[in-house]
Amino acid sequence: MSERESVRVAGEPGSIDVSGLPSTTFGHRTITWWGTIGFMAAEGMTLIICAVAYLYVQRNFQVWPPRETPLPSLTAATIQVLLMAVSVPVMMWTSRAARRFDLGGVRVGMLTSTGFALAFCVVRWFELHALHTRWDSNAYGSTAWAVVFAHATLLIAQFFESAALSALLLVGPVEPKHFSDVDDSCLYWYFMTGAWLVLYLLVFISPRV
Amino acid sequence: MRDWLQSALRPAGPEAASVHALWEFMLWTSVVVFVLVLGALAWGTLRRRPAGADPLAEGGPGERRMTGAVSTAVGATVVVLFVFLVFDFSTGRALTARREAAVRIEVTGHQWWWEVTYYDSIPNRRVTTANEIHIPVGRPVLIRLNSQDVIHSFWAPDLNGKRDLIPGKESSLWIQADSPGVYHGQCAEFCGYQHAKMAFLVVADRPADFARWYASQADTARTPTDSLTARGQEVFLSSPCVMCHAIQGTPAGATMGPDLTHLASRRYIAAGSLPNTRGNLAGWILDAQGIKPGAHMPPNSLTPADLQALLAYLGTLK
Amino acid sequence: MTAPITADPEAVPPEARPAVRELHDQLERVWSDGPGLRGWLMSTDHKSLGKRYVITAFVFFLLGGLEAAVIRAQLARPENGLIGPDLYNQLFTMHGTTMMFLFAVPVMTAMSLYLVPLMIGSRDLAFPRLNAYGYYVYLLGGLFLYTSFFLNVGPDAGWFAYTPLSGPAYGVGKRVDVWAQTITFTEIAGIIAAIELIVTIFKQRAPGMSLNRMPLFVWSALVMAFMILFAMPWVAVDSQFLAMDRLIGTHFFNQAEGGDALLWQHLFWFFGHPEVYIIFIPALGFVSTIIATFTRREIFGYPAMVLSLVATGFLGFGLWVHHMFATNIPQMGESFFTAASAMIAIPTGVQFFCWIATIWGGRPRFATPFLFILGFFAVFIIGGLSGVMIASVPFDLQVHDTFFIVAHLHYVLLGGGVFPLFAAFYYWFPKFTGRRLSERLGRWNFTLFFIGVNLTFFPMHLLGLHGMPRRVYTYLAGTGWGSLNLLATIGAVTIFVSVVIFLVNVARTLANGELAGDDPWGSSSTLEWATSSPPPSYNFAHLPVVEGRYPLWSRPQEPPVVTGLRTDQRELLITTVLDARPDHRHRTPDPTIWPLLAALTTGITFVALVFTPWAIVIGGALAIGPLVAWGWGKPQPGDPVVTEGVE
Amino acid sequence: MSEALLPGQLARAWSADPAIAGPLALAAALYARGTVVLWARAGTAHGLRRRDVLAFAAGWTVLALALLSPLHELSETLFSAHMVQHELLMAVAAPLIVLGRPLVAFLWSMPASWRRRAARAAGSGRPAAAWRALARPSVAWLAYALATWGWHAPRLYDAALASAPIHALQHATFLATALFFWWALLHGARHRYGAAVLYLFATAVHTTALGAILALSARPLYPAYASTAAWGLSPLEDQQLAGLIMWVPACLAYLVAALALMLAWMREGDRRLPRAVAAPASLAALLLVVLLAGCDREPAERSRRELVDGNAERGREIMPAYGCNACHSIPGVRGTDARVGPPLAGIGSRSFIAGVLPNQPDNMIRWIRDPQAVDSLTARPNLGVSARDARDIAGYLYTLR
Repeated sequence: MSERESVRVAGEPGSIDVSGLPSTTFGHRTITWWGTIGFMAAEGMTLIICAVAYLYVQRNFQVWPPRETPLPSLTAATIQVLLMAVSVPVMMWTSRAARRFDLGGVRVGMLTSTGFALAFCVVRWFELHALHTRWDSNAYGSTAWAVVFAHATLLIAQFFESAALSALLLVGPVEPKHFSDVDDSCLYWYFMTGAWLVLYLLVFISPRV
Repeated sequence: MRDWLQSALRPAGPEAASVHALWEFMLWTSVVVFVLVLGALAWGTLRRRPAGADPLAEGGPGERRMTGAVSTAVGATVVVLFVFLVFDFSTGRALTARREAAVRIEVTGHQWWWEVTYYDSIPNRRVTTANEIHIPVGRPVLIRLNSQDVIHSFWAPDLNGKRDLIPGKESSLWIQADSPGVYHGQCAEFCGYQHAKMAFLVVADRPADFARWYASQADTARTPTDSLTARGQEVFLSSPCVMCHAIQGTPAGATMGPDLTHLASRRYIAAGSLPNTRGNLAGWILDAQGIKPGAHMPPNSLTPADLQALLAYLGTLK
Repeated sequence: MTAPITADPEAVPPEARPAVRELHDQLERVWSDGPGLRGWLMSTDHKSLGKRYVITAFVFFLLGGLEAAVIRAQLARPENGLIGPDLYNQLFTMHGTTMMFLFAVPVMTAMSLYLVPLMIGSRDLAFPRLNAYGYYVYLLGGLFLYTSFFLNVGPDAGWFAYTPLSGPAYGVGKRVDVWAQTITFTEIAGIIAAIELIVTIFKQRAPGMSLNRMPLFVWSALVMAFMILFAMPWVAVDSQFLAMDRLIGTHFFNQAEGGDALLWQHLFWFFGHPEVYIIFIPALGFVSTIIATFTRREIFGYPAMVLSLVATGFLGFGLWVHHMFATNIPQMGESFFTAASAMIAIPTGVQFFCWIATIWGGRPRFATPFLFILGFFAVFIIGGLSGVMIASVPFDLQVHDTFFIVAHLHYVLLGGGVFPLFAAFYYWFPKFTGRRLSERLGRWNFTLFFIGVNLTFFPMHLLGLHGMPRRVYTYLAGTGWGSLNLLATIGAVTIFVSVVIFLVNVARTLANGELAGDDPWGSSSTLEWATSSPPPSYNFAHLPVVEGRYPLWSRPQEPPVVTGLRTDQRELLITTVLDARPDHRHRTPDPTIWPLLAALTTGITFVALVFTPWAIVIGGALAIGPLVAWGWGKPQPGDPVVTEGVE
Repeated sequence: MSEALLPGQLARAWSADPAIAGPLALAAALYARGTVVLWARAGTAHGLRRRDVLAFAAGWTVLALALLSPLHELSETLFSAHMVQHELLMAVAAPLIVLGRPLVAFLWSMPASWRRRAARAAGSGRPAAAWRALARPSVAWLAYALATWGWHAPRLYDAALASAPIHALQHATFLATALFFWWALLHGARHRYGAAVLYLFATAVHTTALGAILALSARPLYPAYASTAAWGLSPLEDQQLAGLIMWVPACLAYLVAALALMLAWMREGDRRLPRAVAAPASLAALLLVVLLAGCDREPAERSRRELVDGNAERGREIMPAYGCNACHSIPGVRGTDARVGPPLAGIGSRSFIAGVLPNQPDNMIRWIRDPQAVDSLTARPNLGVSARDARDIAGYLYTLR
């Protein structure tokens, strides 16, 4: 409220002076938040399309997964889900630290997130093995790999983003806008983990139902 | 009026006729809509305007009249679309009504020719031919469609619309011809190099003619009766021809290319692209690539004498 | 002191001129591209890049047109031997791919990227560096496709690349791989443009420009951007599936291993149908803008127009199956799909009737842009009516994949895309360059184009009905198709001449055309005409404050403006989504070379992906450098820096 | 699993299952009583507009037809009929009922003391906070999507068909998530019309995907629907029809709702502008007259018109004279730290006045002038505010958002 009140009326009727407006804000007021949402929409569509392919080719199989292909193992994928569940509160805490301009807090938060993202990537390796099929075995293998691998690109991208942001926050110079970047990174994190929950249900659980 | 080889506007069977009726309705409706809309546009553009009126002024009775006019036009659009849907729906039902098939034919698409097999409950009465489909006049015929390689589309516009041949997914289509004649058709889905030269014929015969044709096709090939044709058969069987083609009644039984058992009875060779004459056949055997680049038929080098004998032999395969 | 929107010293009283000149110099120092080739390569200005984008897309239009000319020459008479099936198949694939992926969508996004910030009263797009990256990725994609074509590795499986013809078993060589990767390039560029436009339109409108006051072109750019965002990933993923089937042996489309050839078609057309509206909807925006200017009347039924745009965008996603009527879709579905397809005629009809009402109530002026709009009406209605016809399944099964469809789609795309686009070129050319195109040549351009389009494509309706399939490199003399084809070829020559006249017009105008002035049409309503022609690097000396839907028509003597944005660094004003209240000031980054370098590494990756899957790893490693450098940036003097603790 | 229903038995297949008819009748009775009480208190068509009542009546009728008509029996035999039933519940009845603002009516159907207690419980403390956290469009969207997809898993669907309690649970889940979804879009997400349009689009996309999967499947997925022959359909055709119903007509319902919200969004922008130019929305209103009936959730146009002559500045100045600030803290009015009555910050965007009246200008003026007429037990005194003063005060209060 207070910033908005600082929009003053200038000389001419209707003219406004914006020099009192802030230059760093958070959340949906910023354009980077909207840009992040845009990329999330495009990447979310990508994941949906992989899921659609997975569901579509089922029509060509009598049993799913196909004969002589075991069900995917649950251990690695479930560990991944739990790991992600643990990471979300950390990122919520980081987001709050960013909004307080707490440099120490966001440093800790982003370093932790780098560690989490790296762990996700490592567990993802085991998840791919846990599918018990190969991308070139049959259409089941191709589509299941497509779903899991498409989501892996999100994890890898997030790892590099977290690592780069951590380095920037440690080395500097740190500008106020970087706190907003950290906040947006947290938003992306929620999307990434939420998307995996749905895909986990699809690839690892739905063949069992 | 031009003499078209094949045309959707010259229906020769009930299926094509019902689509043609739908087309005429849509055409005249569209003409009326087009004239009305462009007429309104022309009137709105060219009409005299009162001098000095301020075009930026909004509201007023003119605005209300326009609202009425635009709403009426939108309402009319909805009504026209509804009538269109009703007509379309009844046409669609007519086309898919279940019937008793007089003949069942399996058509398999290949790059770039059509394999045609007549279904019969007695296996050795099944007939295989290529690129030329005979049907009895006035009887519904069920065509079952499949493909060996890529997607093709079966289309004889005088008889019915088209249907895709998708590998591994069988589909079907009804055709019926009301009068005897030869109807041309063509592949309508881009299928590679020689998509342009993948035509076929549908020959509608009187029932007696059809029965006679069918009986002759069910026979094996004639055995050579003179030395020239005997030599021709020998050439055929000792050349690469046997790698791809079959002639029933001889050891040649490959199924890569069209079955040649009754080659001489067909009107065209090379999937509708060449009339079946001795000269065309010779050129086709020697250098198919010159006529239909990319076709799977390789060039063959034969001595002149062998070629004559082969042509003579193939000419006997009625 | 008076605060002008333009920085034209002539426009203010003499005593204020030195101050205005000083403001102009200051803003120019901060916002201009920088000198020389370096400045040119580093540019992130939406106008510089927008112009490059438009010109590049237009070059591809010419190339695609030349391909079409060769196709028409080959088909001019039966059994013509000008080119063989191999080159022919490459040519029509290149023509389709070029026109759809390298011309139609990019030119529409390019026009939007140039015009939207000016129309909504902002200084630049939301993410200028990303915009530069998007343009270079698009350029590299086009160069890649054409290099391959000239090396005789041009794609030959059609712009739709149906499997299995395009799959590993039948699409031999690297041709289809080239196509698949080109698609990925252009999709990335398209999605980036979409995000730019959505964020810019939502967050950077001038104070007072609530959603309800947005120019209709901005609305159409917004709807287009949303459609791109939701449609383009489909074809990008689809083409990647295809590339993987070909490169690493996956089985997405391999029926033998449980894949499905129809999956390709579903995914492709889920994109392919909205694609048509992605081209068509911004063109509707051009039409509304130009009609308002040349009738001097506000567009009748603004809310209905906006809702129609949104409804069209919505419905565009529900119709993809009507491209697949011949593939044995469930018989049950036919009437549903027909009804859904026909329904799109309703929002289109609403817009047409509103435009006619607008013209009826206004005072038309027959300048070249308006002529092209009238041409749009005549040509597009034919395409729209034949579109309703082919929504009918029984009729579509007769004309599907014939020249009837070729006629229909060209009537729709030329009528609904290219006619409005030519109108837009003529209309905004003075804004782009400061000079006006010749009206005399413009009339010739229009007349020949109108005649040429109808001469070329109208006979094709008949050809299709008389049984001529698409994508055939030749036909027999006995088919009876010769004379209509000859007529179509003559029409193509006419179009060619018309486009040459356009090029001459552009060349002559650039050399010594009539100077335009800020607002050459005298009755424009949107904000881009409030600044000089061509606009200065910073667009507006002071951002305008908007008080109505047609801000230039209701402008007081001294229009209200925004003051207080910094002039010593690049700053944008961010406003709220709904009612455009000023919210905060955003420091936007300076020009840089990194987007270009990042685009190059992306390009290397995609090209290498044709040969090896390891390209992802190599390309990823290469890209890290430019991407980090792009984001890192060092603060300029005057930027706040945070040390330990609170700000 | 019951016997297959034959075409000849259709007309007699009405159901009067008390477990369904009872709650339906109760809902209708409560709504009717609430409307009567409210209108008696606040004046006819106040608090609940006529279009609200119409929307509820229409939604209730559709719901009753879907659950009690032969469609219900048929849905045990035909998958497509079952799909029609579900879409009627989720895409037709649910939005109409939500438009009817049933909570307002139900609240008014209670005795006065319950009403106050319910309003207090809903308006404060933990439950309210939890509800606010949960009642987001994103959560509602997800719940709706999960219910739609989850129940179509063949095993769950077959379980529902085999057992009446599971079937009831299925319908309850569908109706509840649908009501939640539409409530979050139409009432919950105040000032988030744009997001609501996108959520509707996303819903249309995912239901299209599910419908397409059903319509294009190569084999029947639900073995329970095996005896469809009497209706001229093979089980596969029946399934195709069901998929198509979910695909095309149901998505049109989302489209209509999205367009209505879009229009409301645009109008909202104007309403919030200080110097708004009236939009000639007549044509759109004409085209959309059907879908707009009841969609105009805040009477935005009317409230603005009525408040134009409410002089907000004067309202602010006269409030101390009436002593408003003796009990309420009012932003912009000096010396108001009182905690007797609720603070008035943000009153312009609250849903209810005095916990009972929908926050609409005429209600606000009524409450300012004669509180006891609204709620006989209220402690707020009648201050004898003149009509003009009440309008001006309301004008000022509506600036407090």
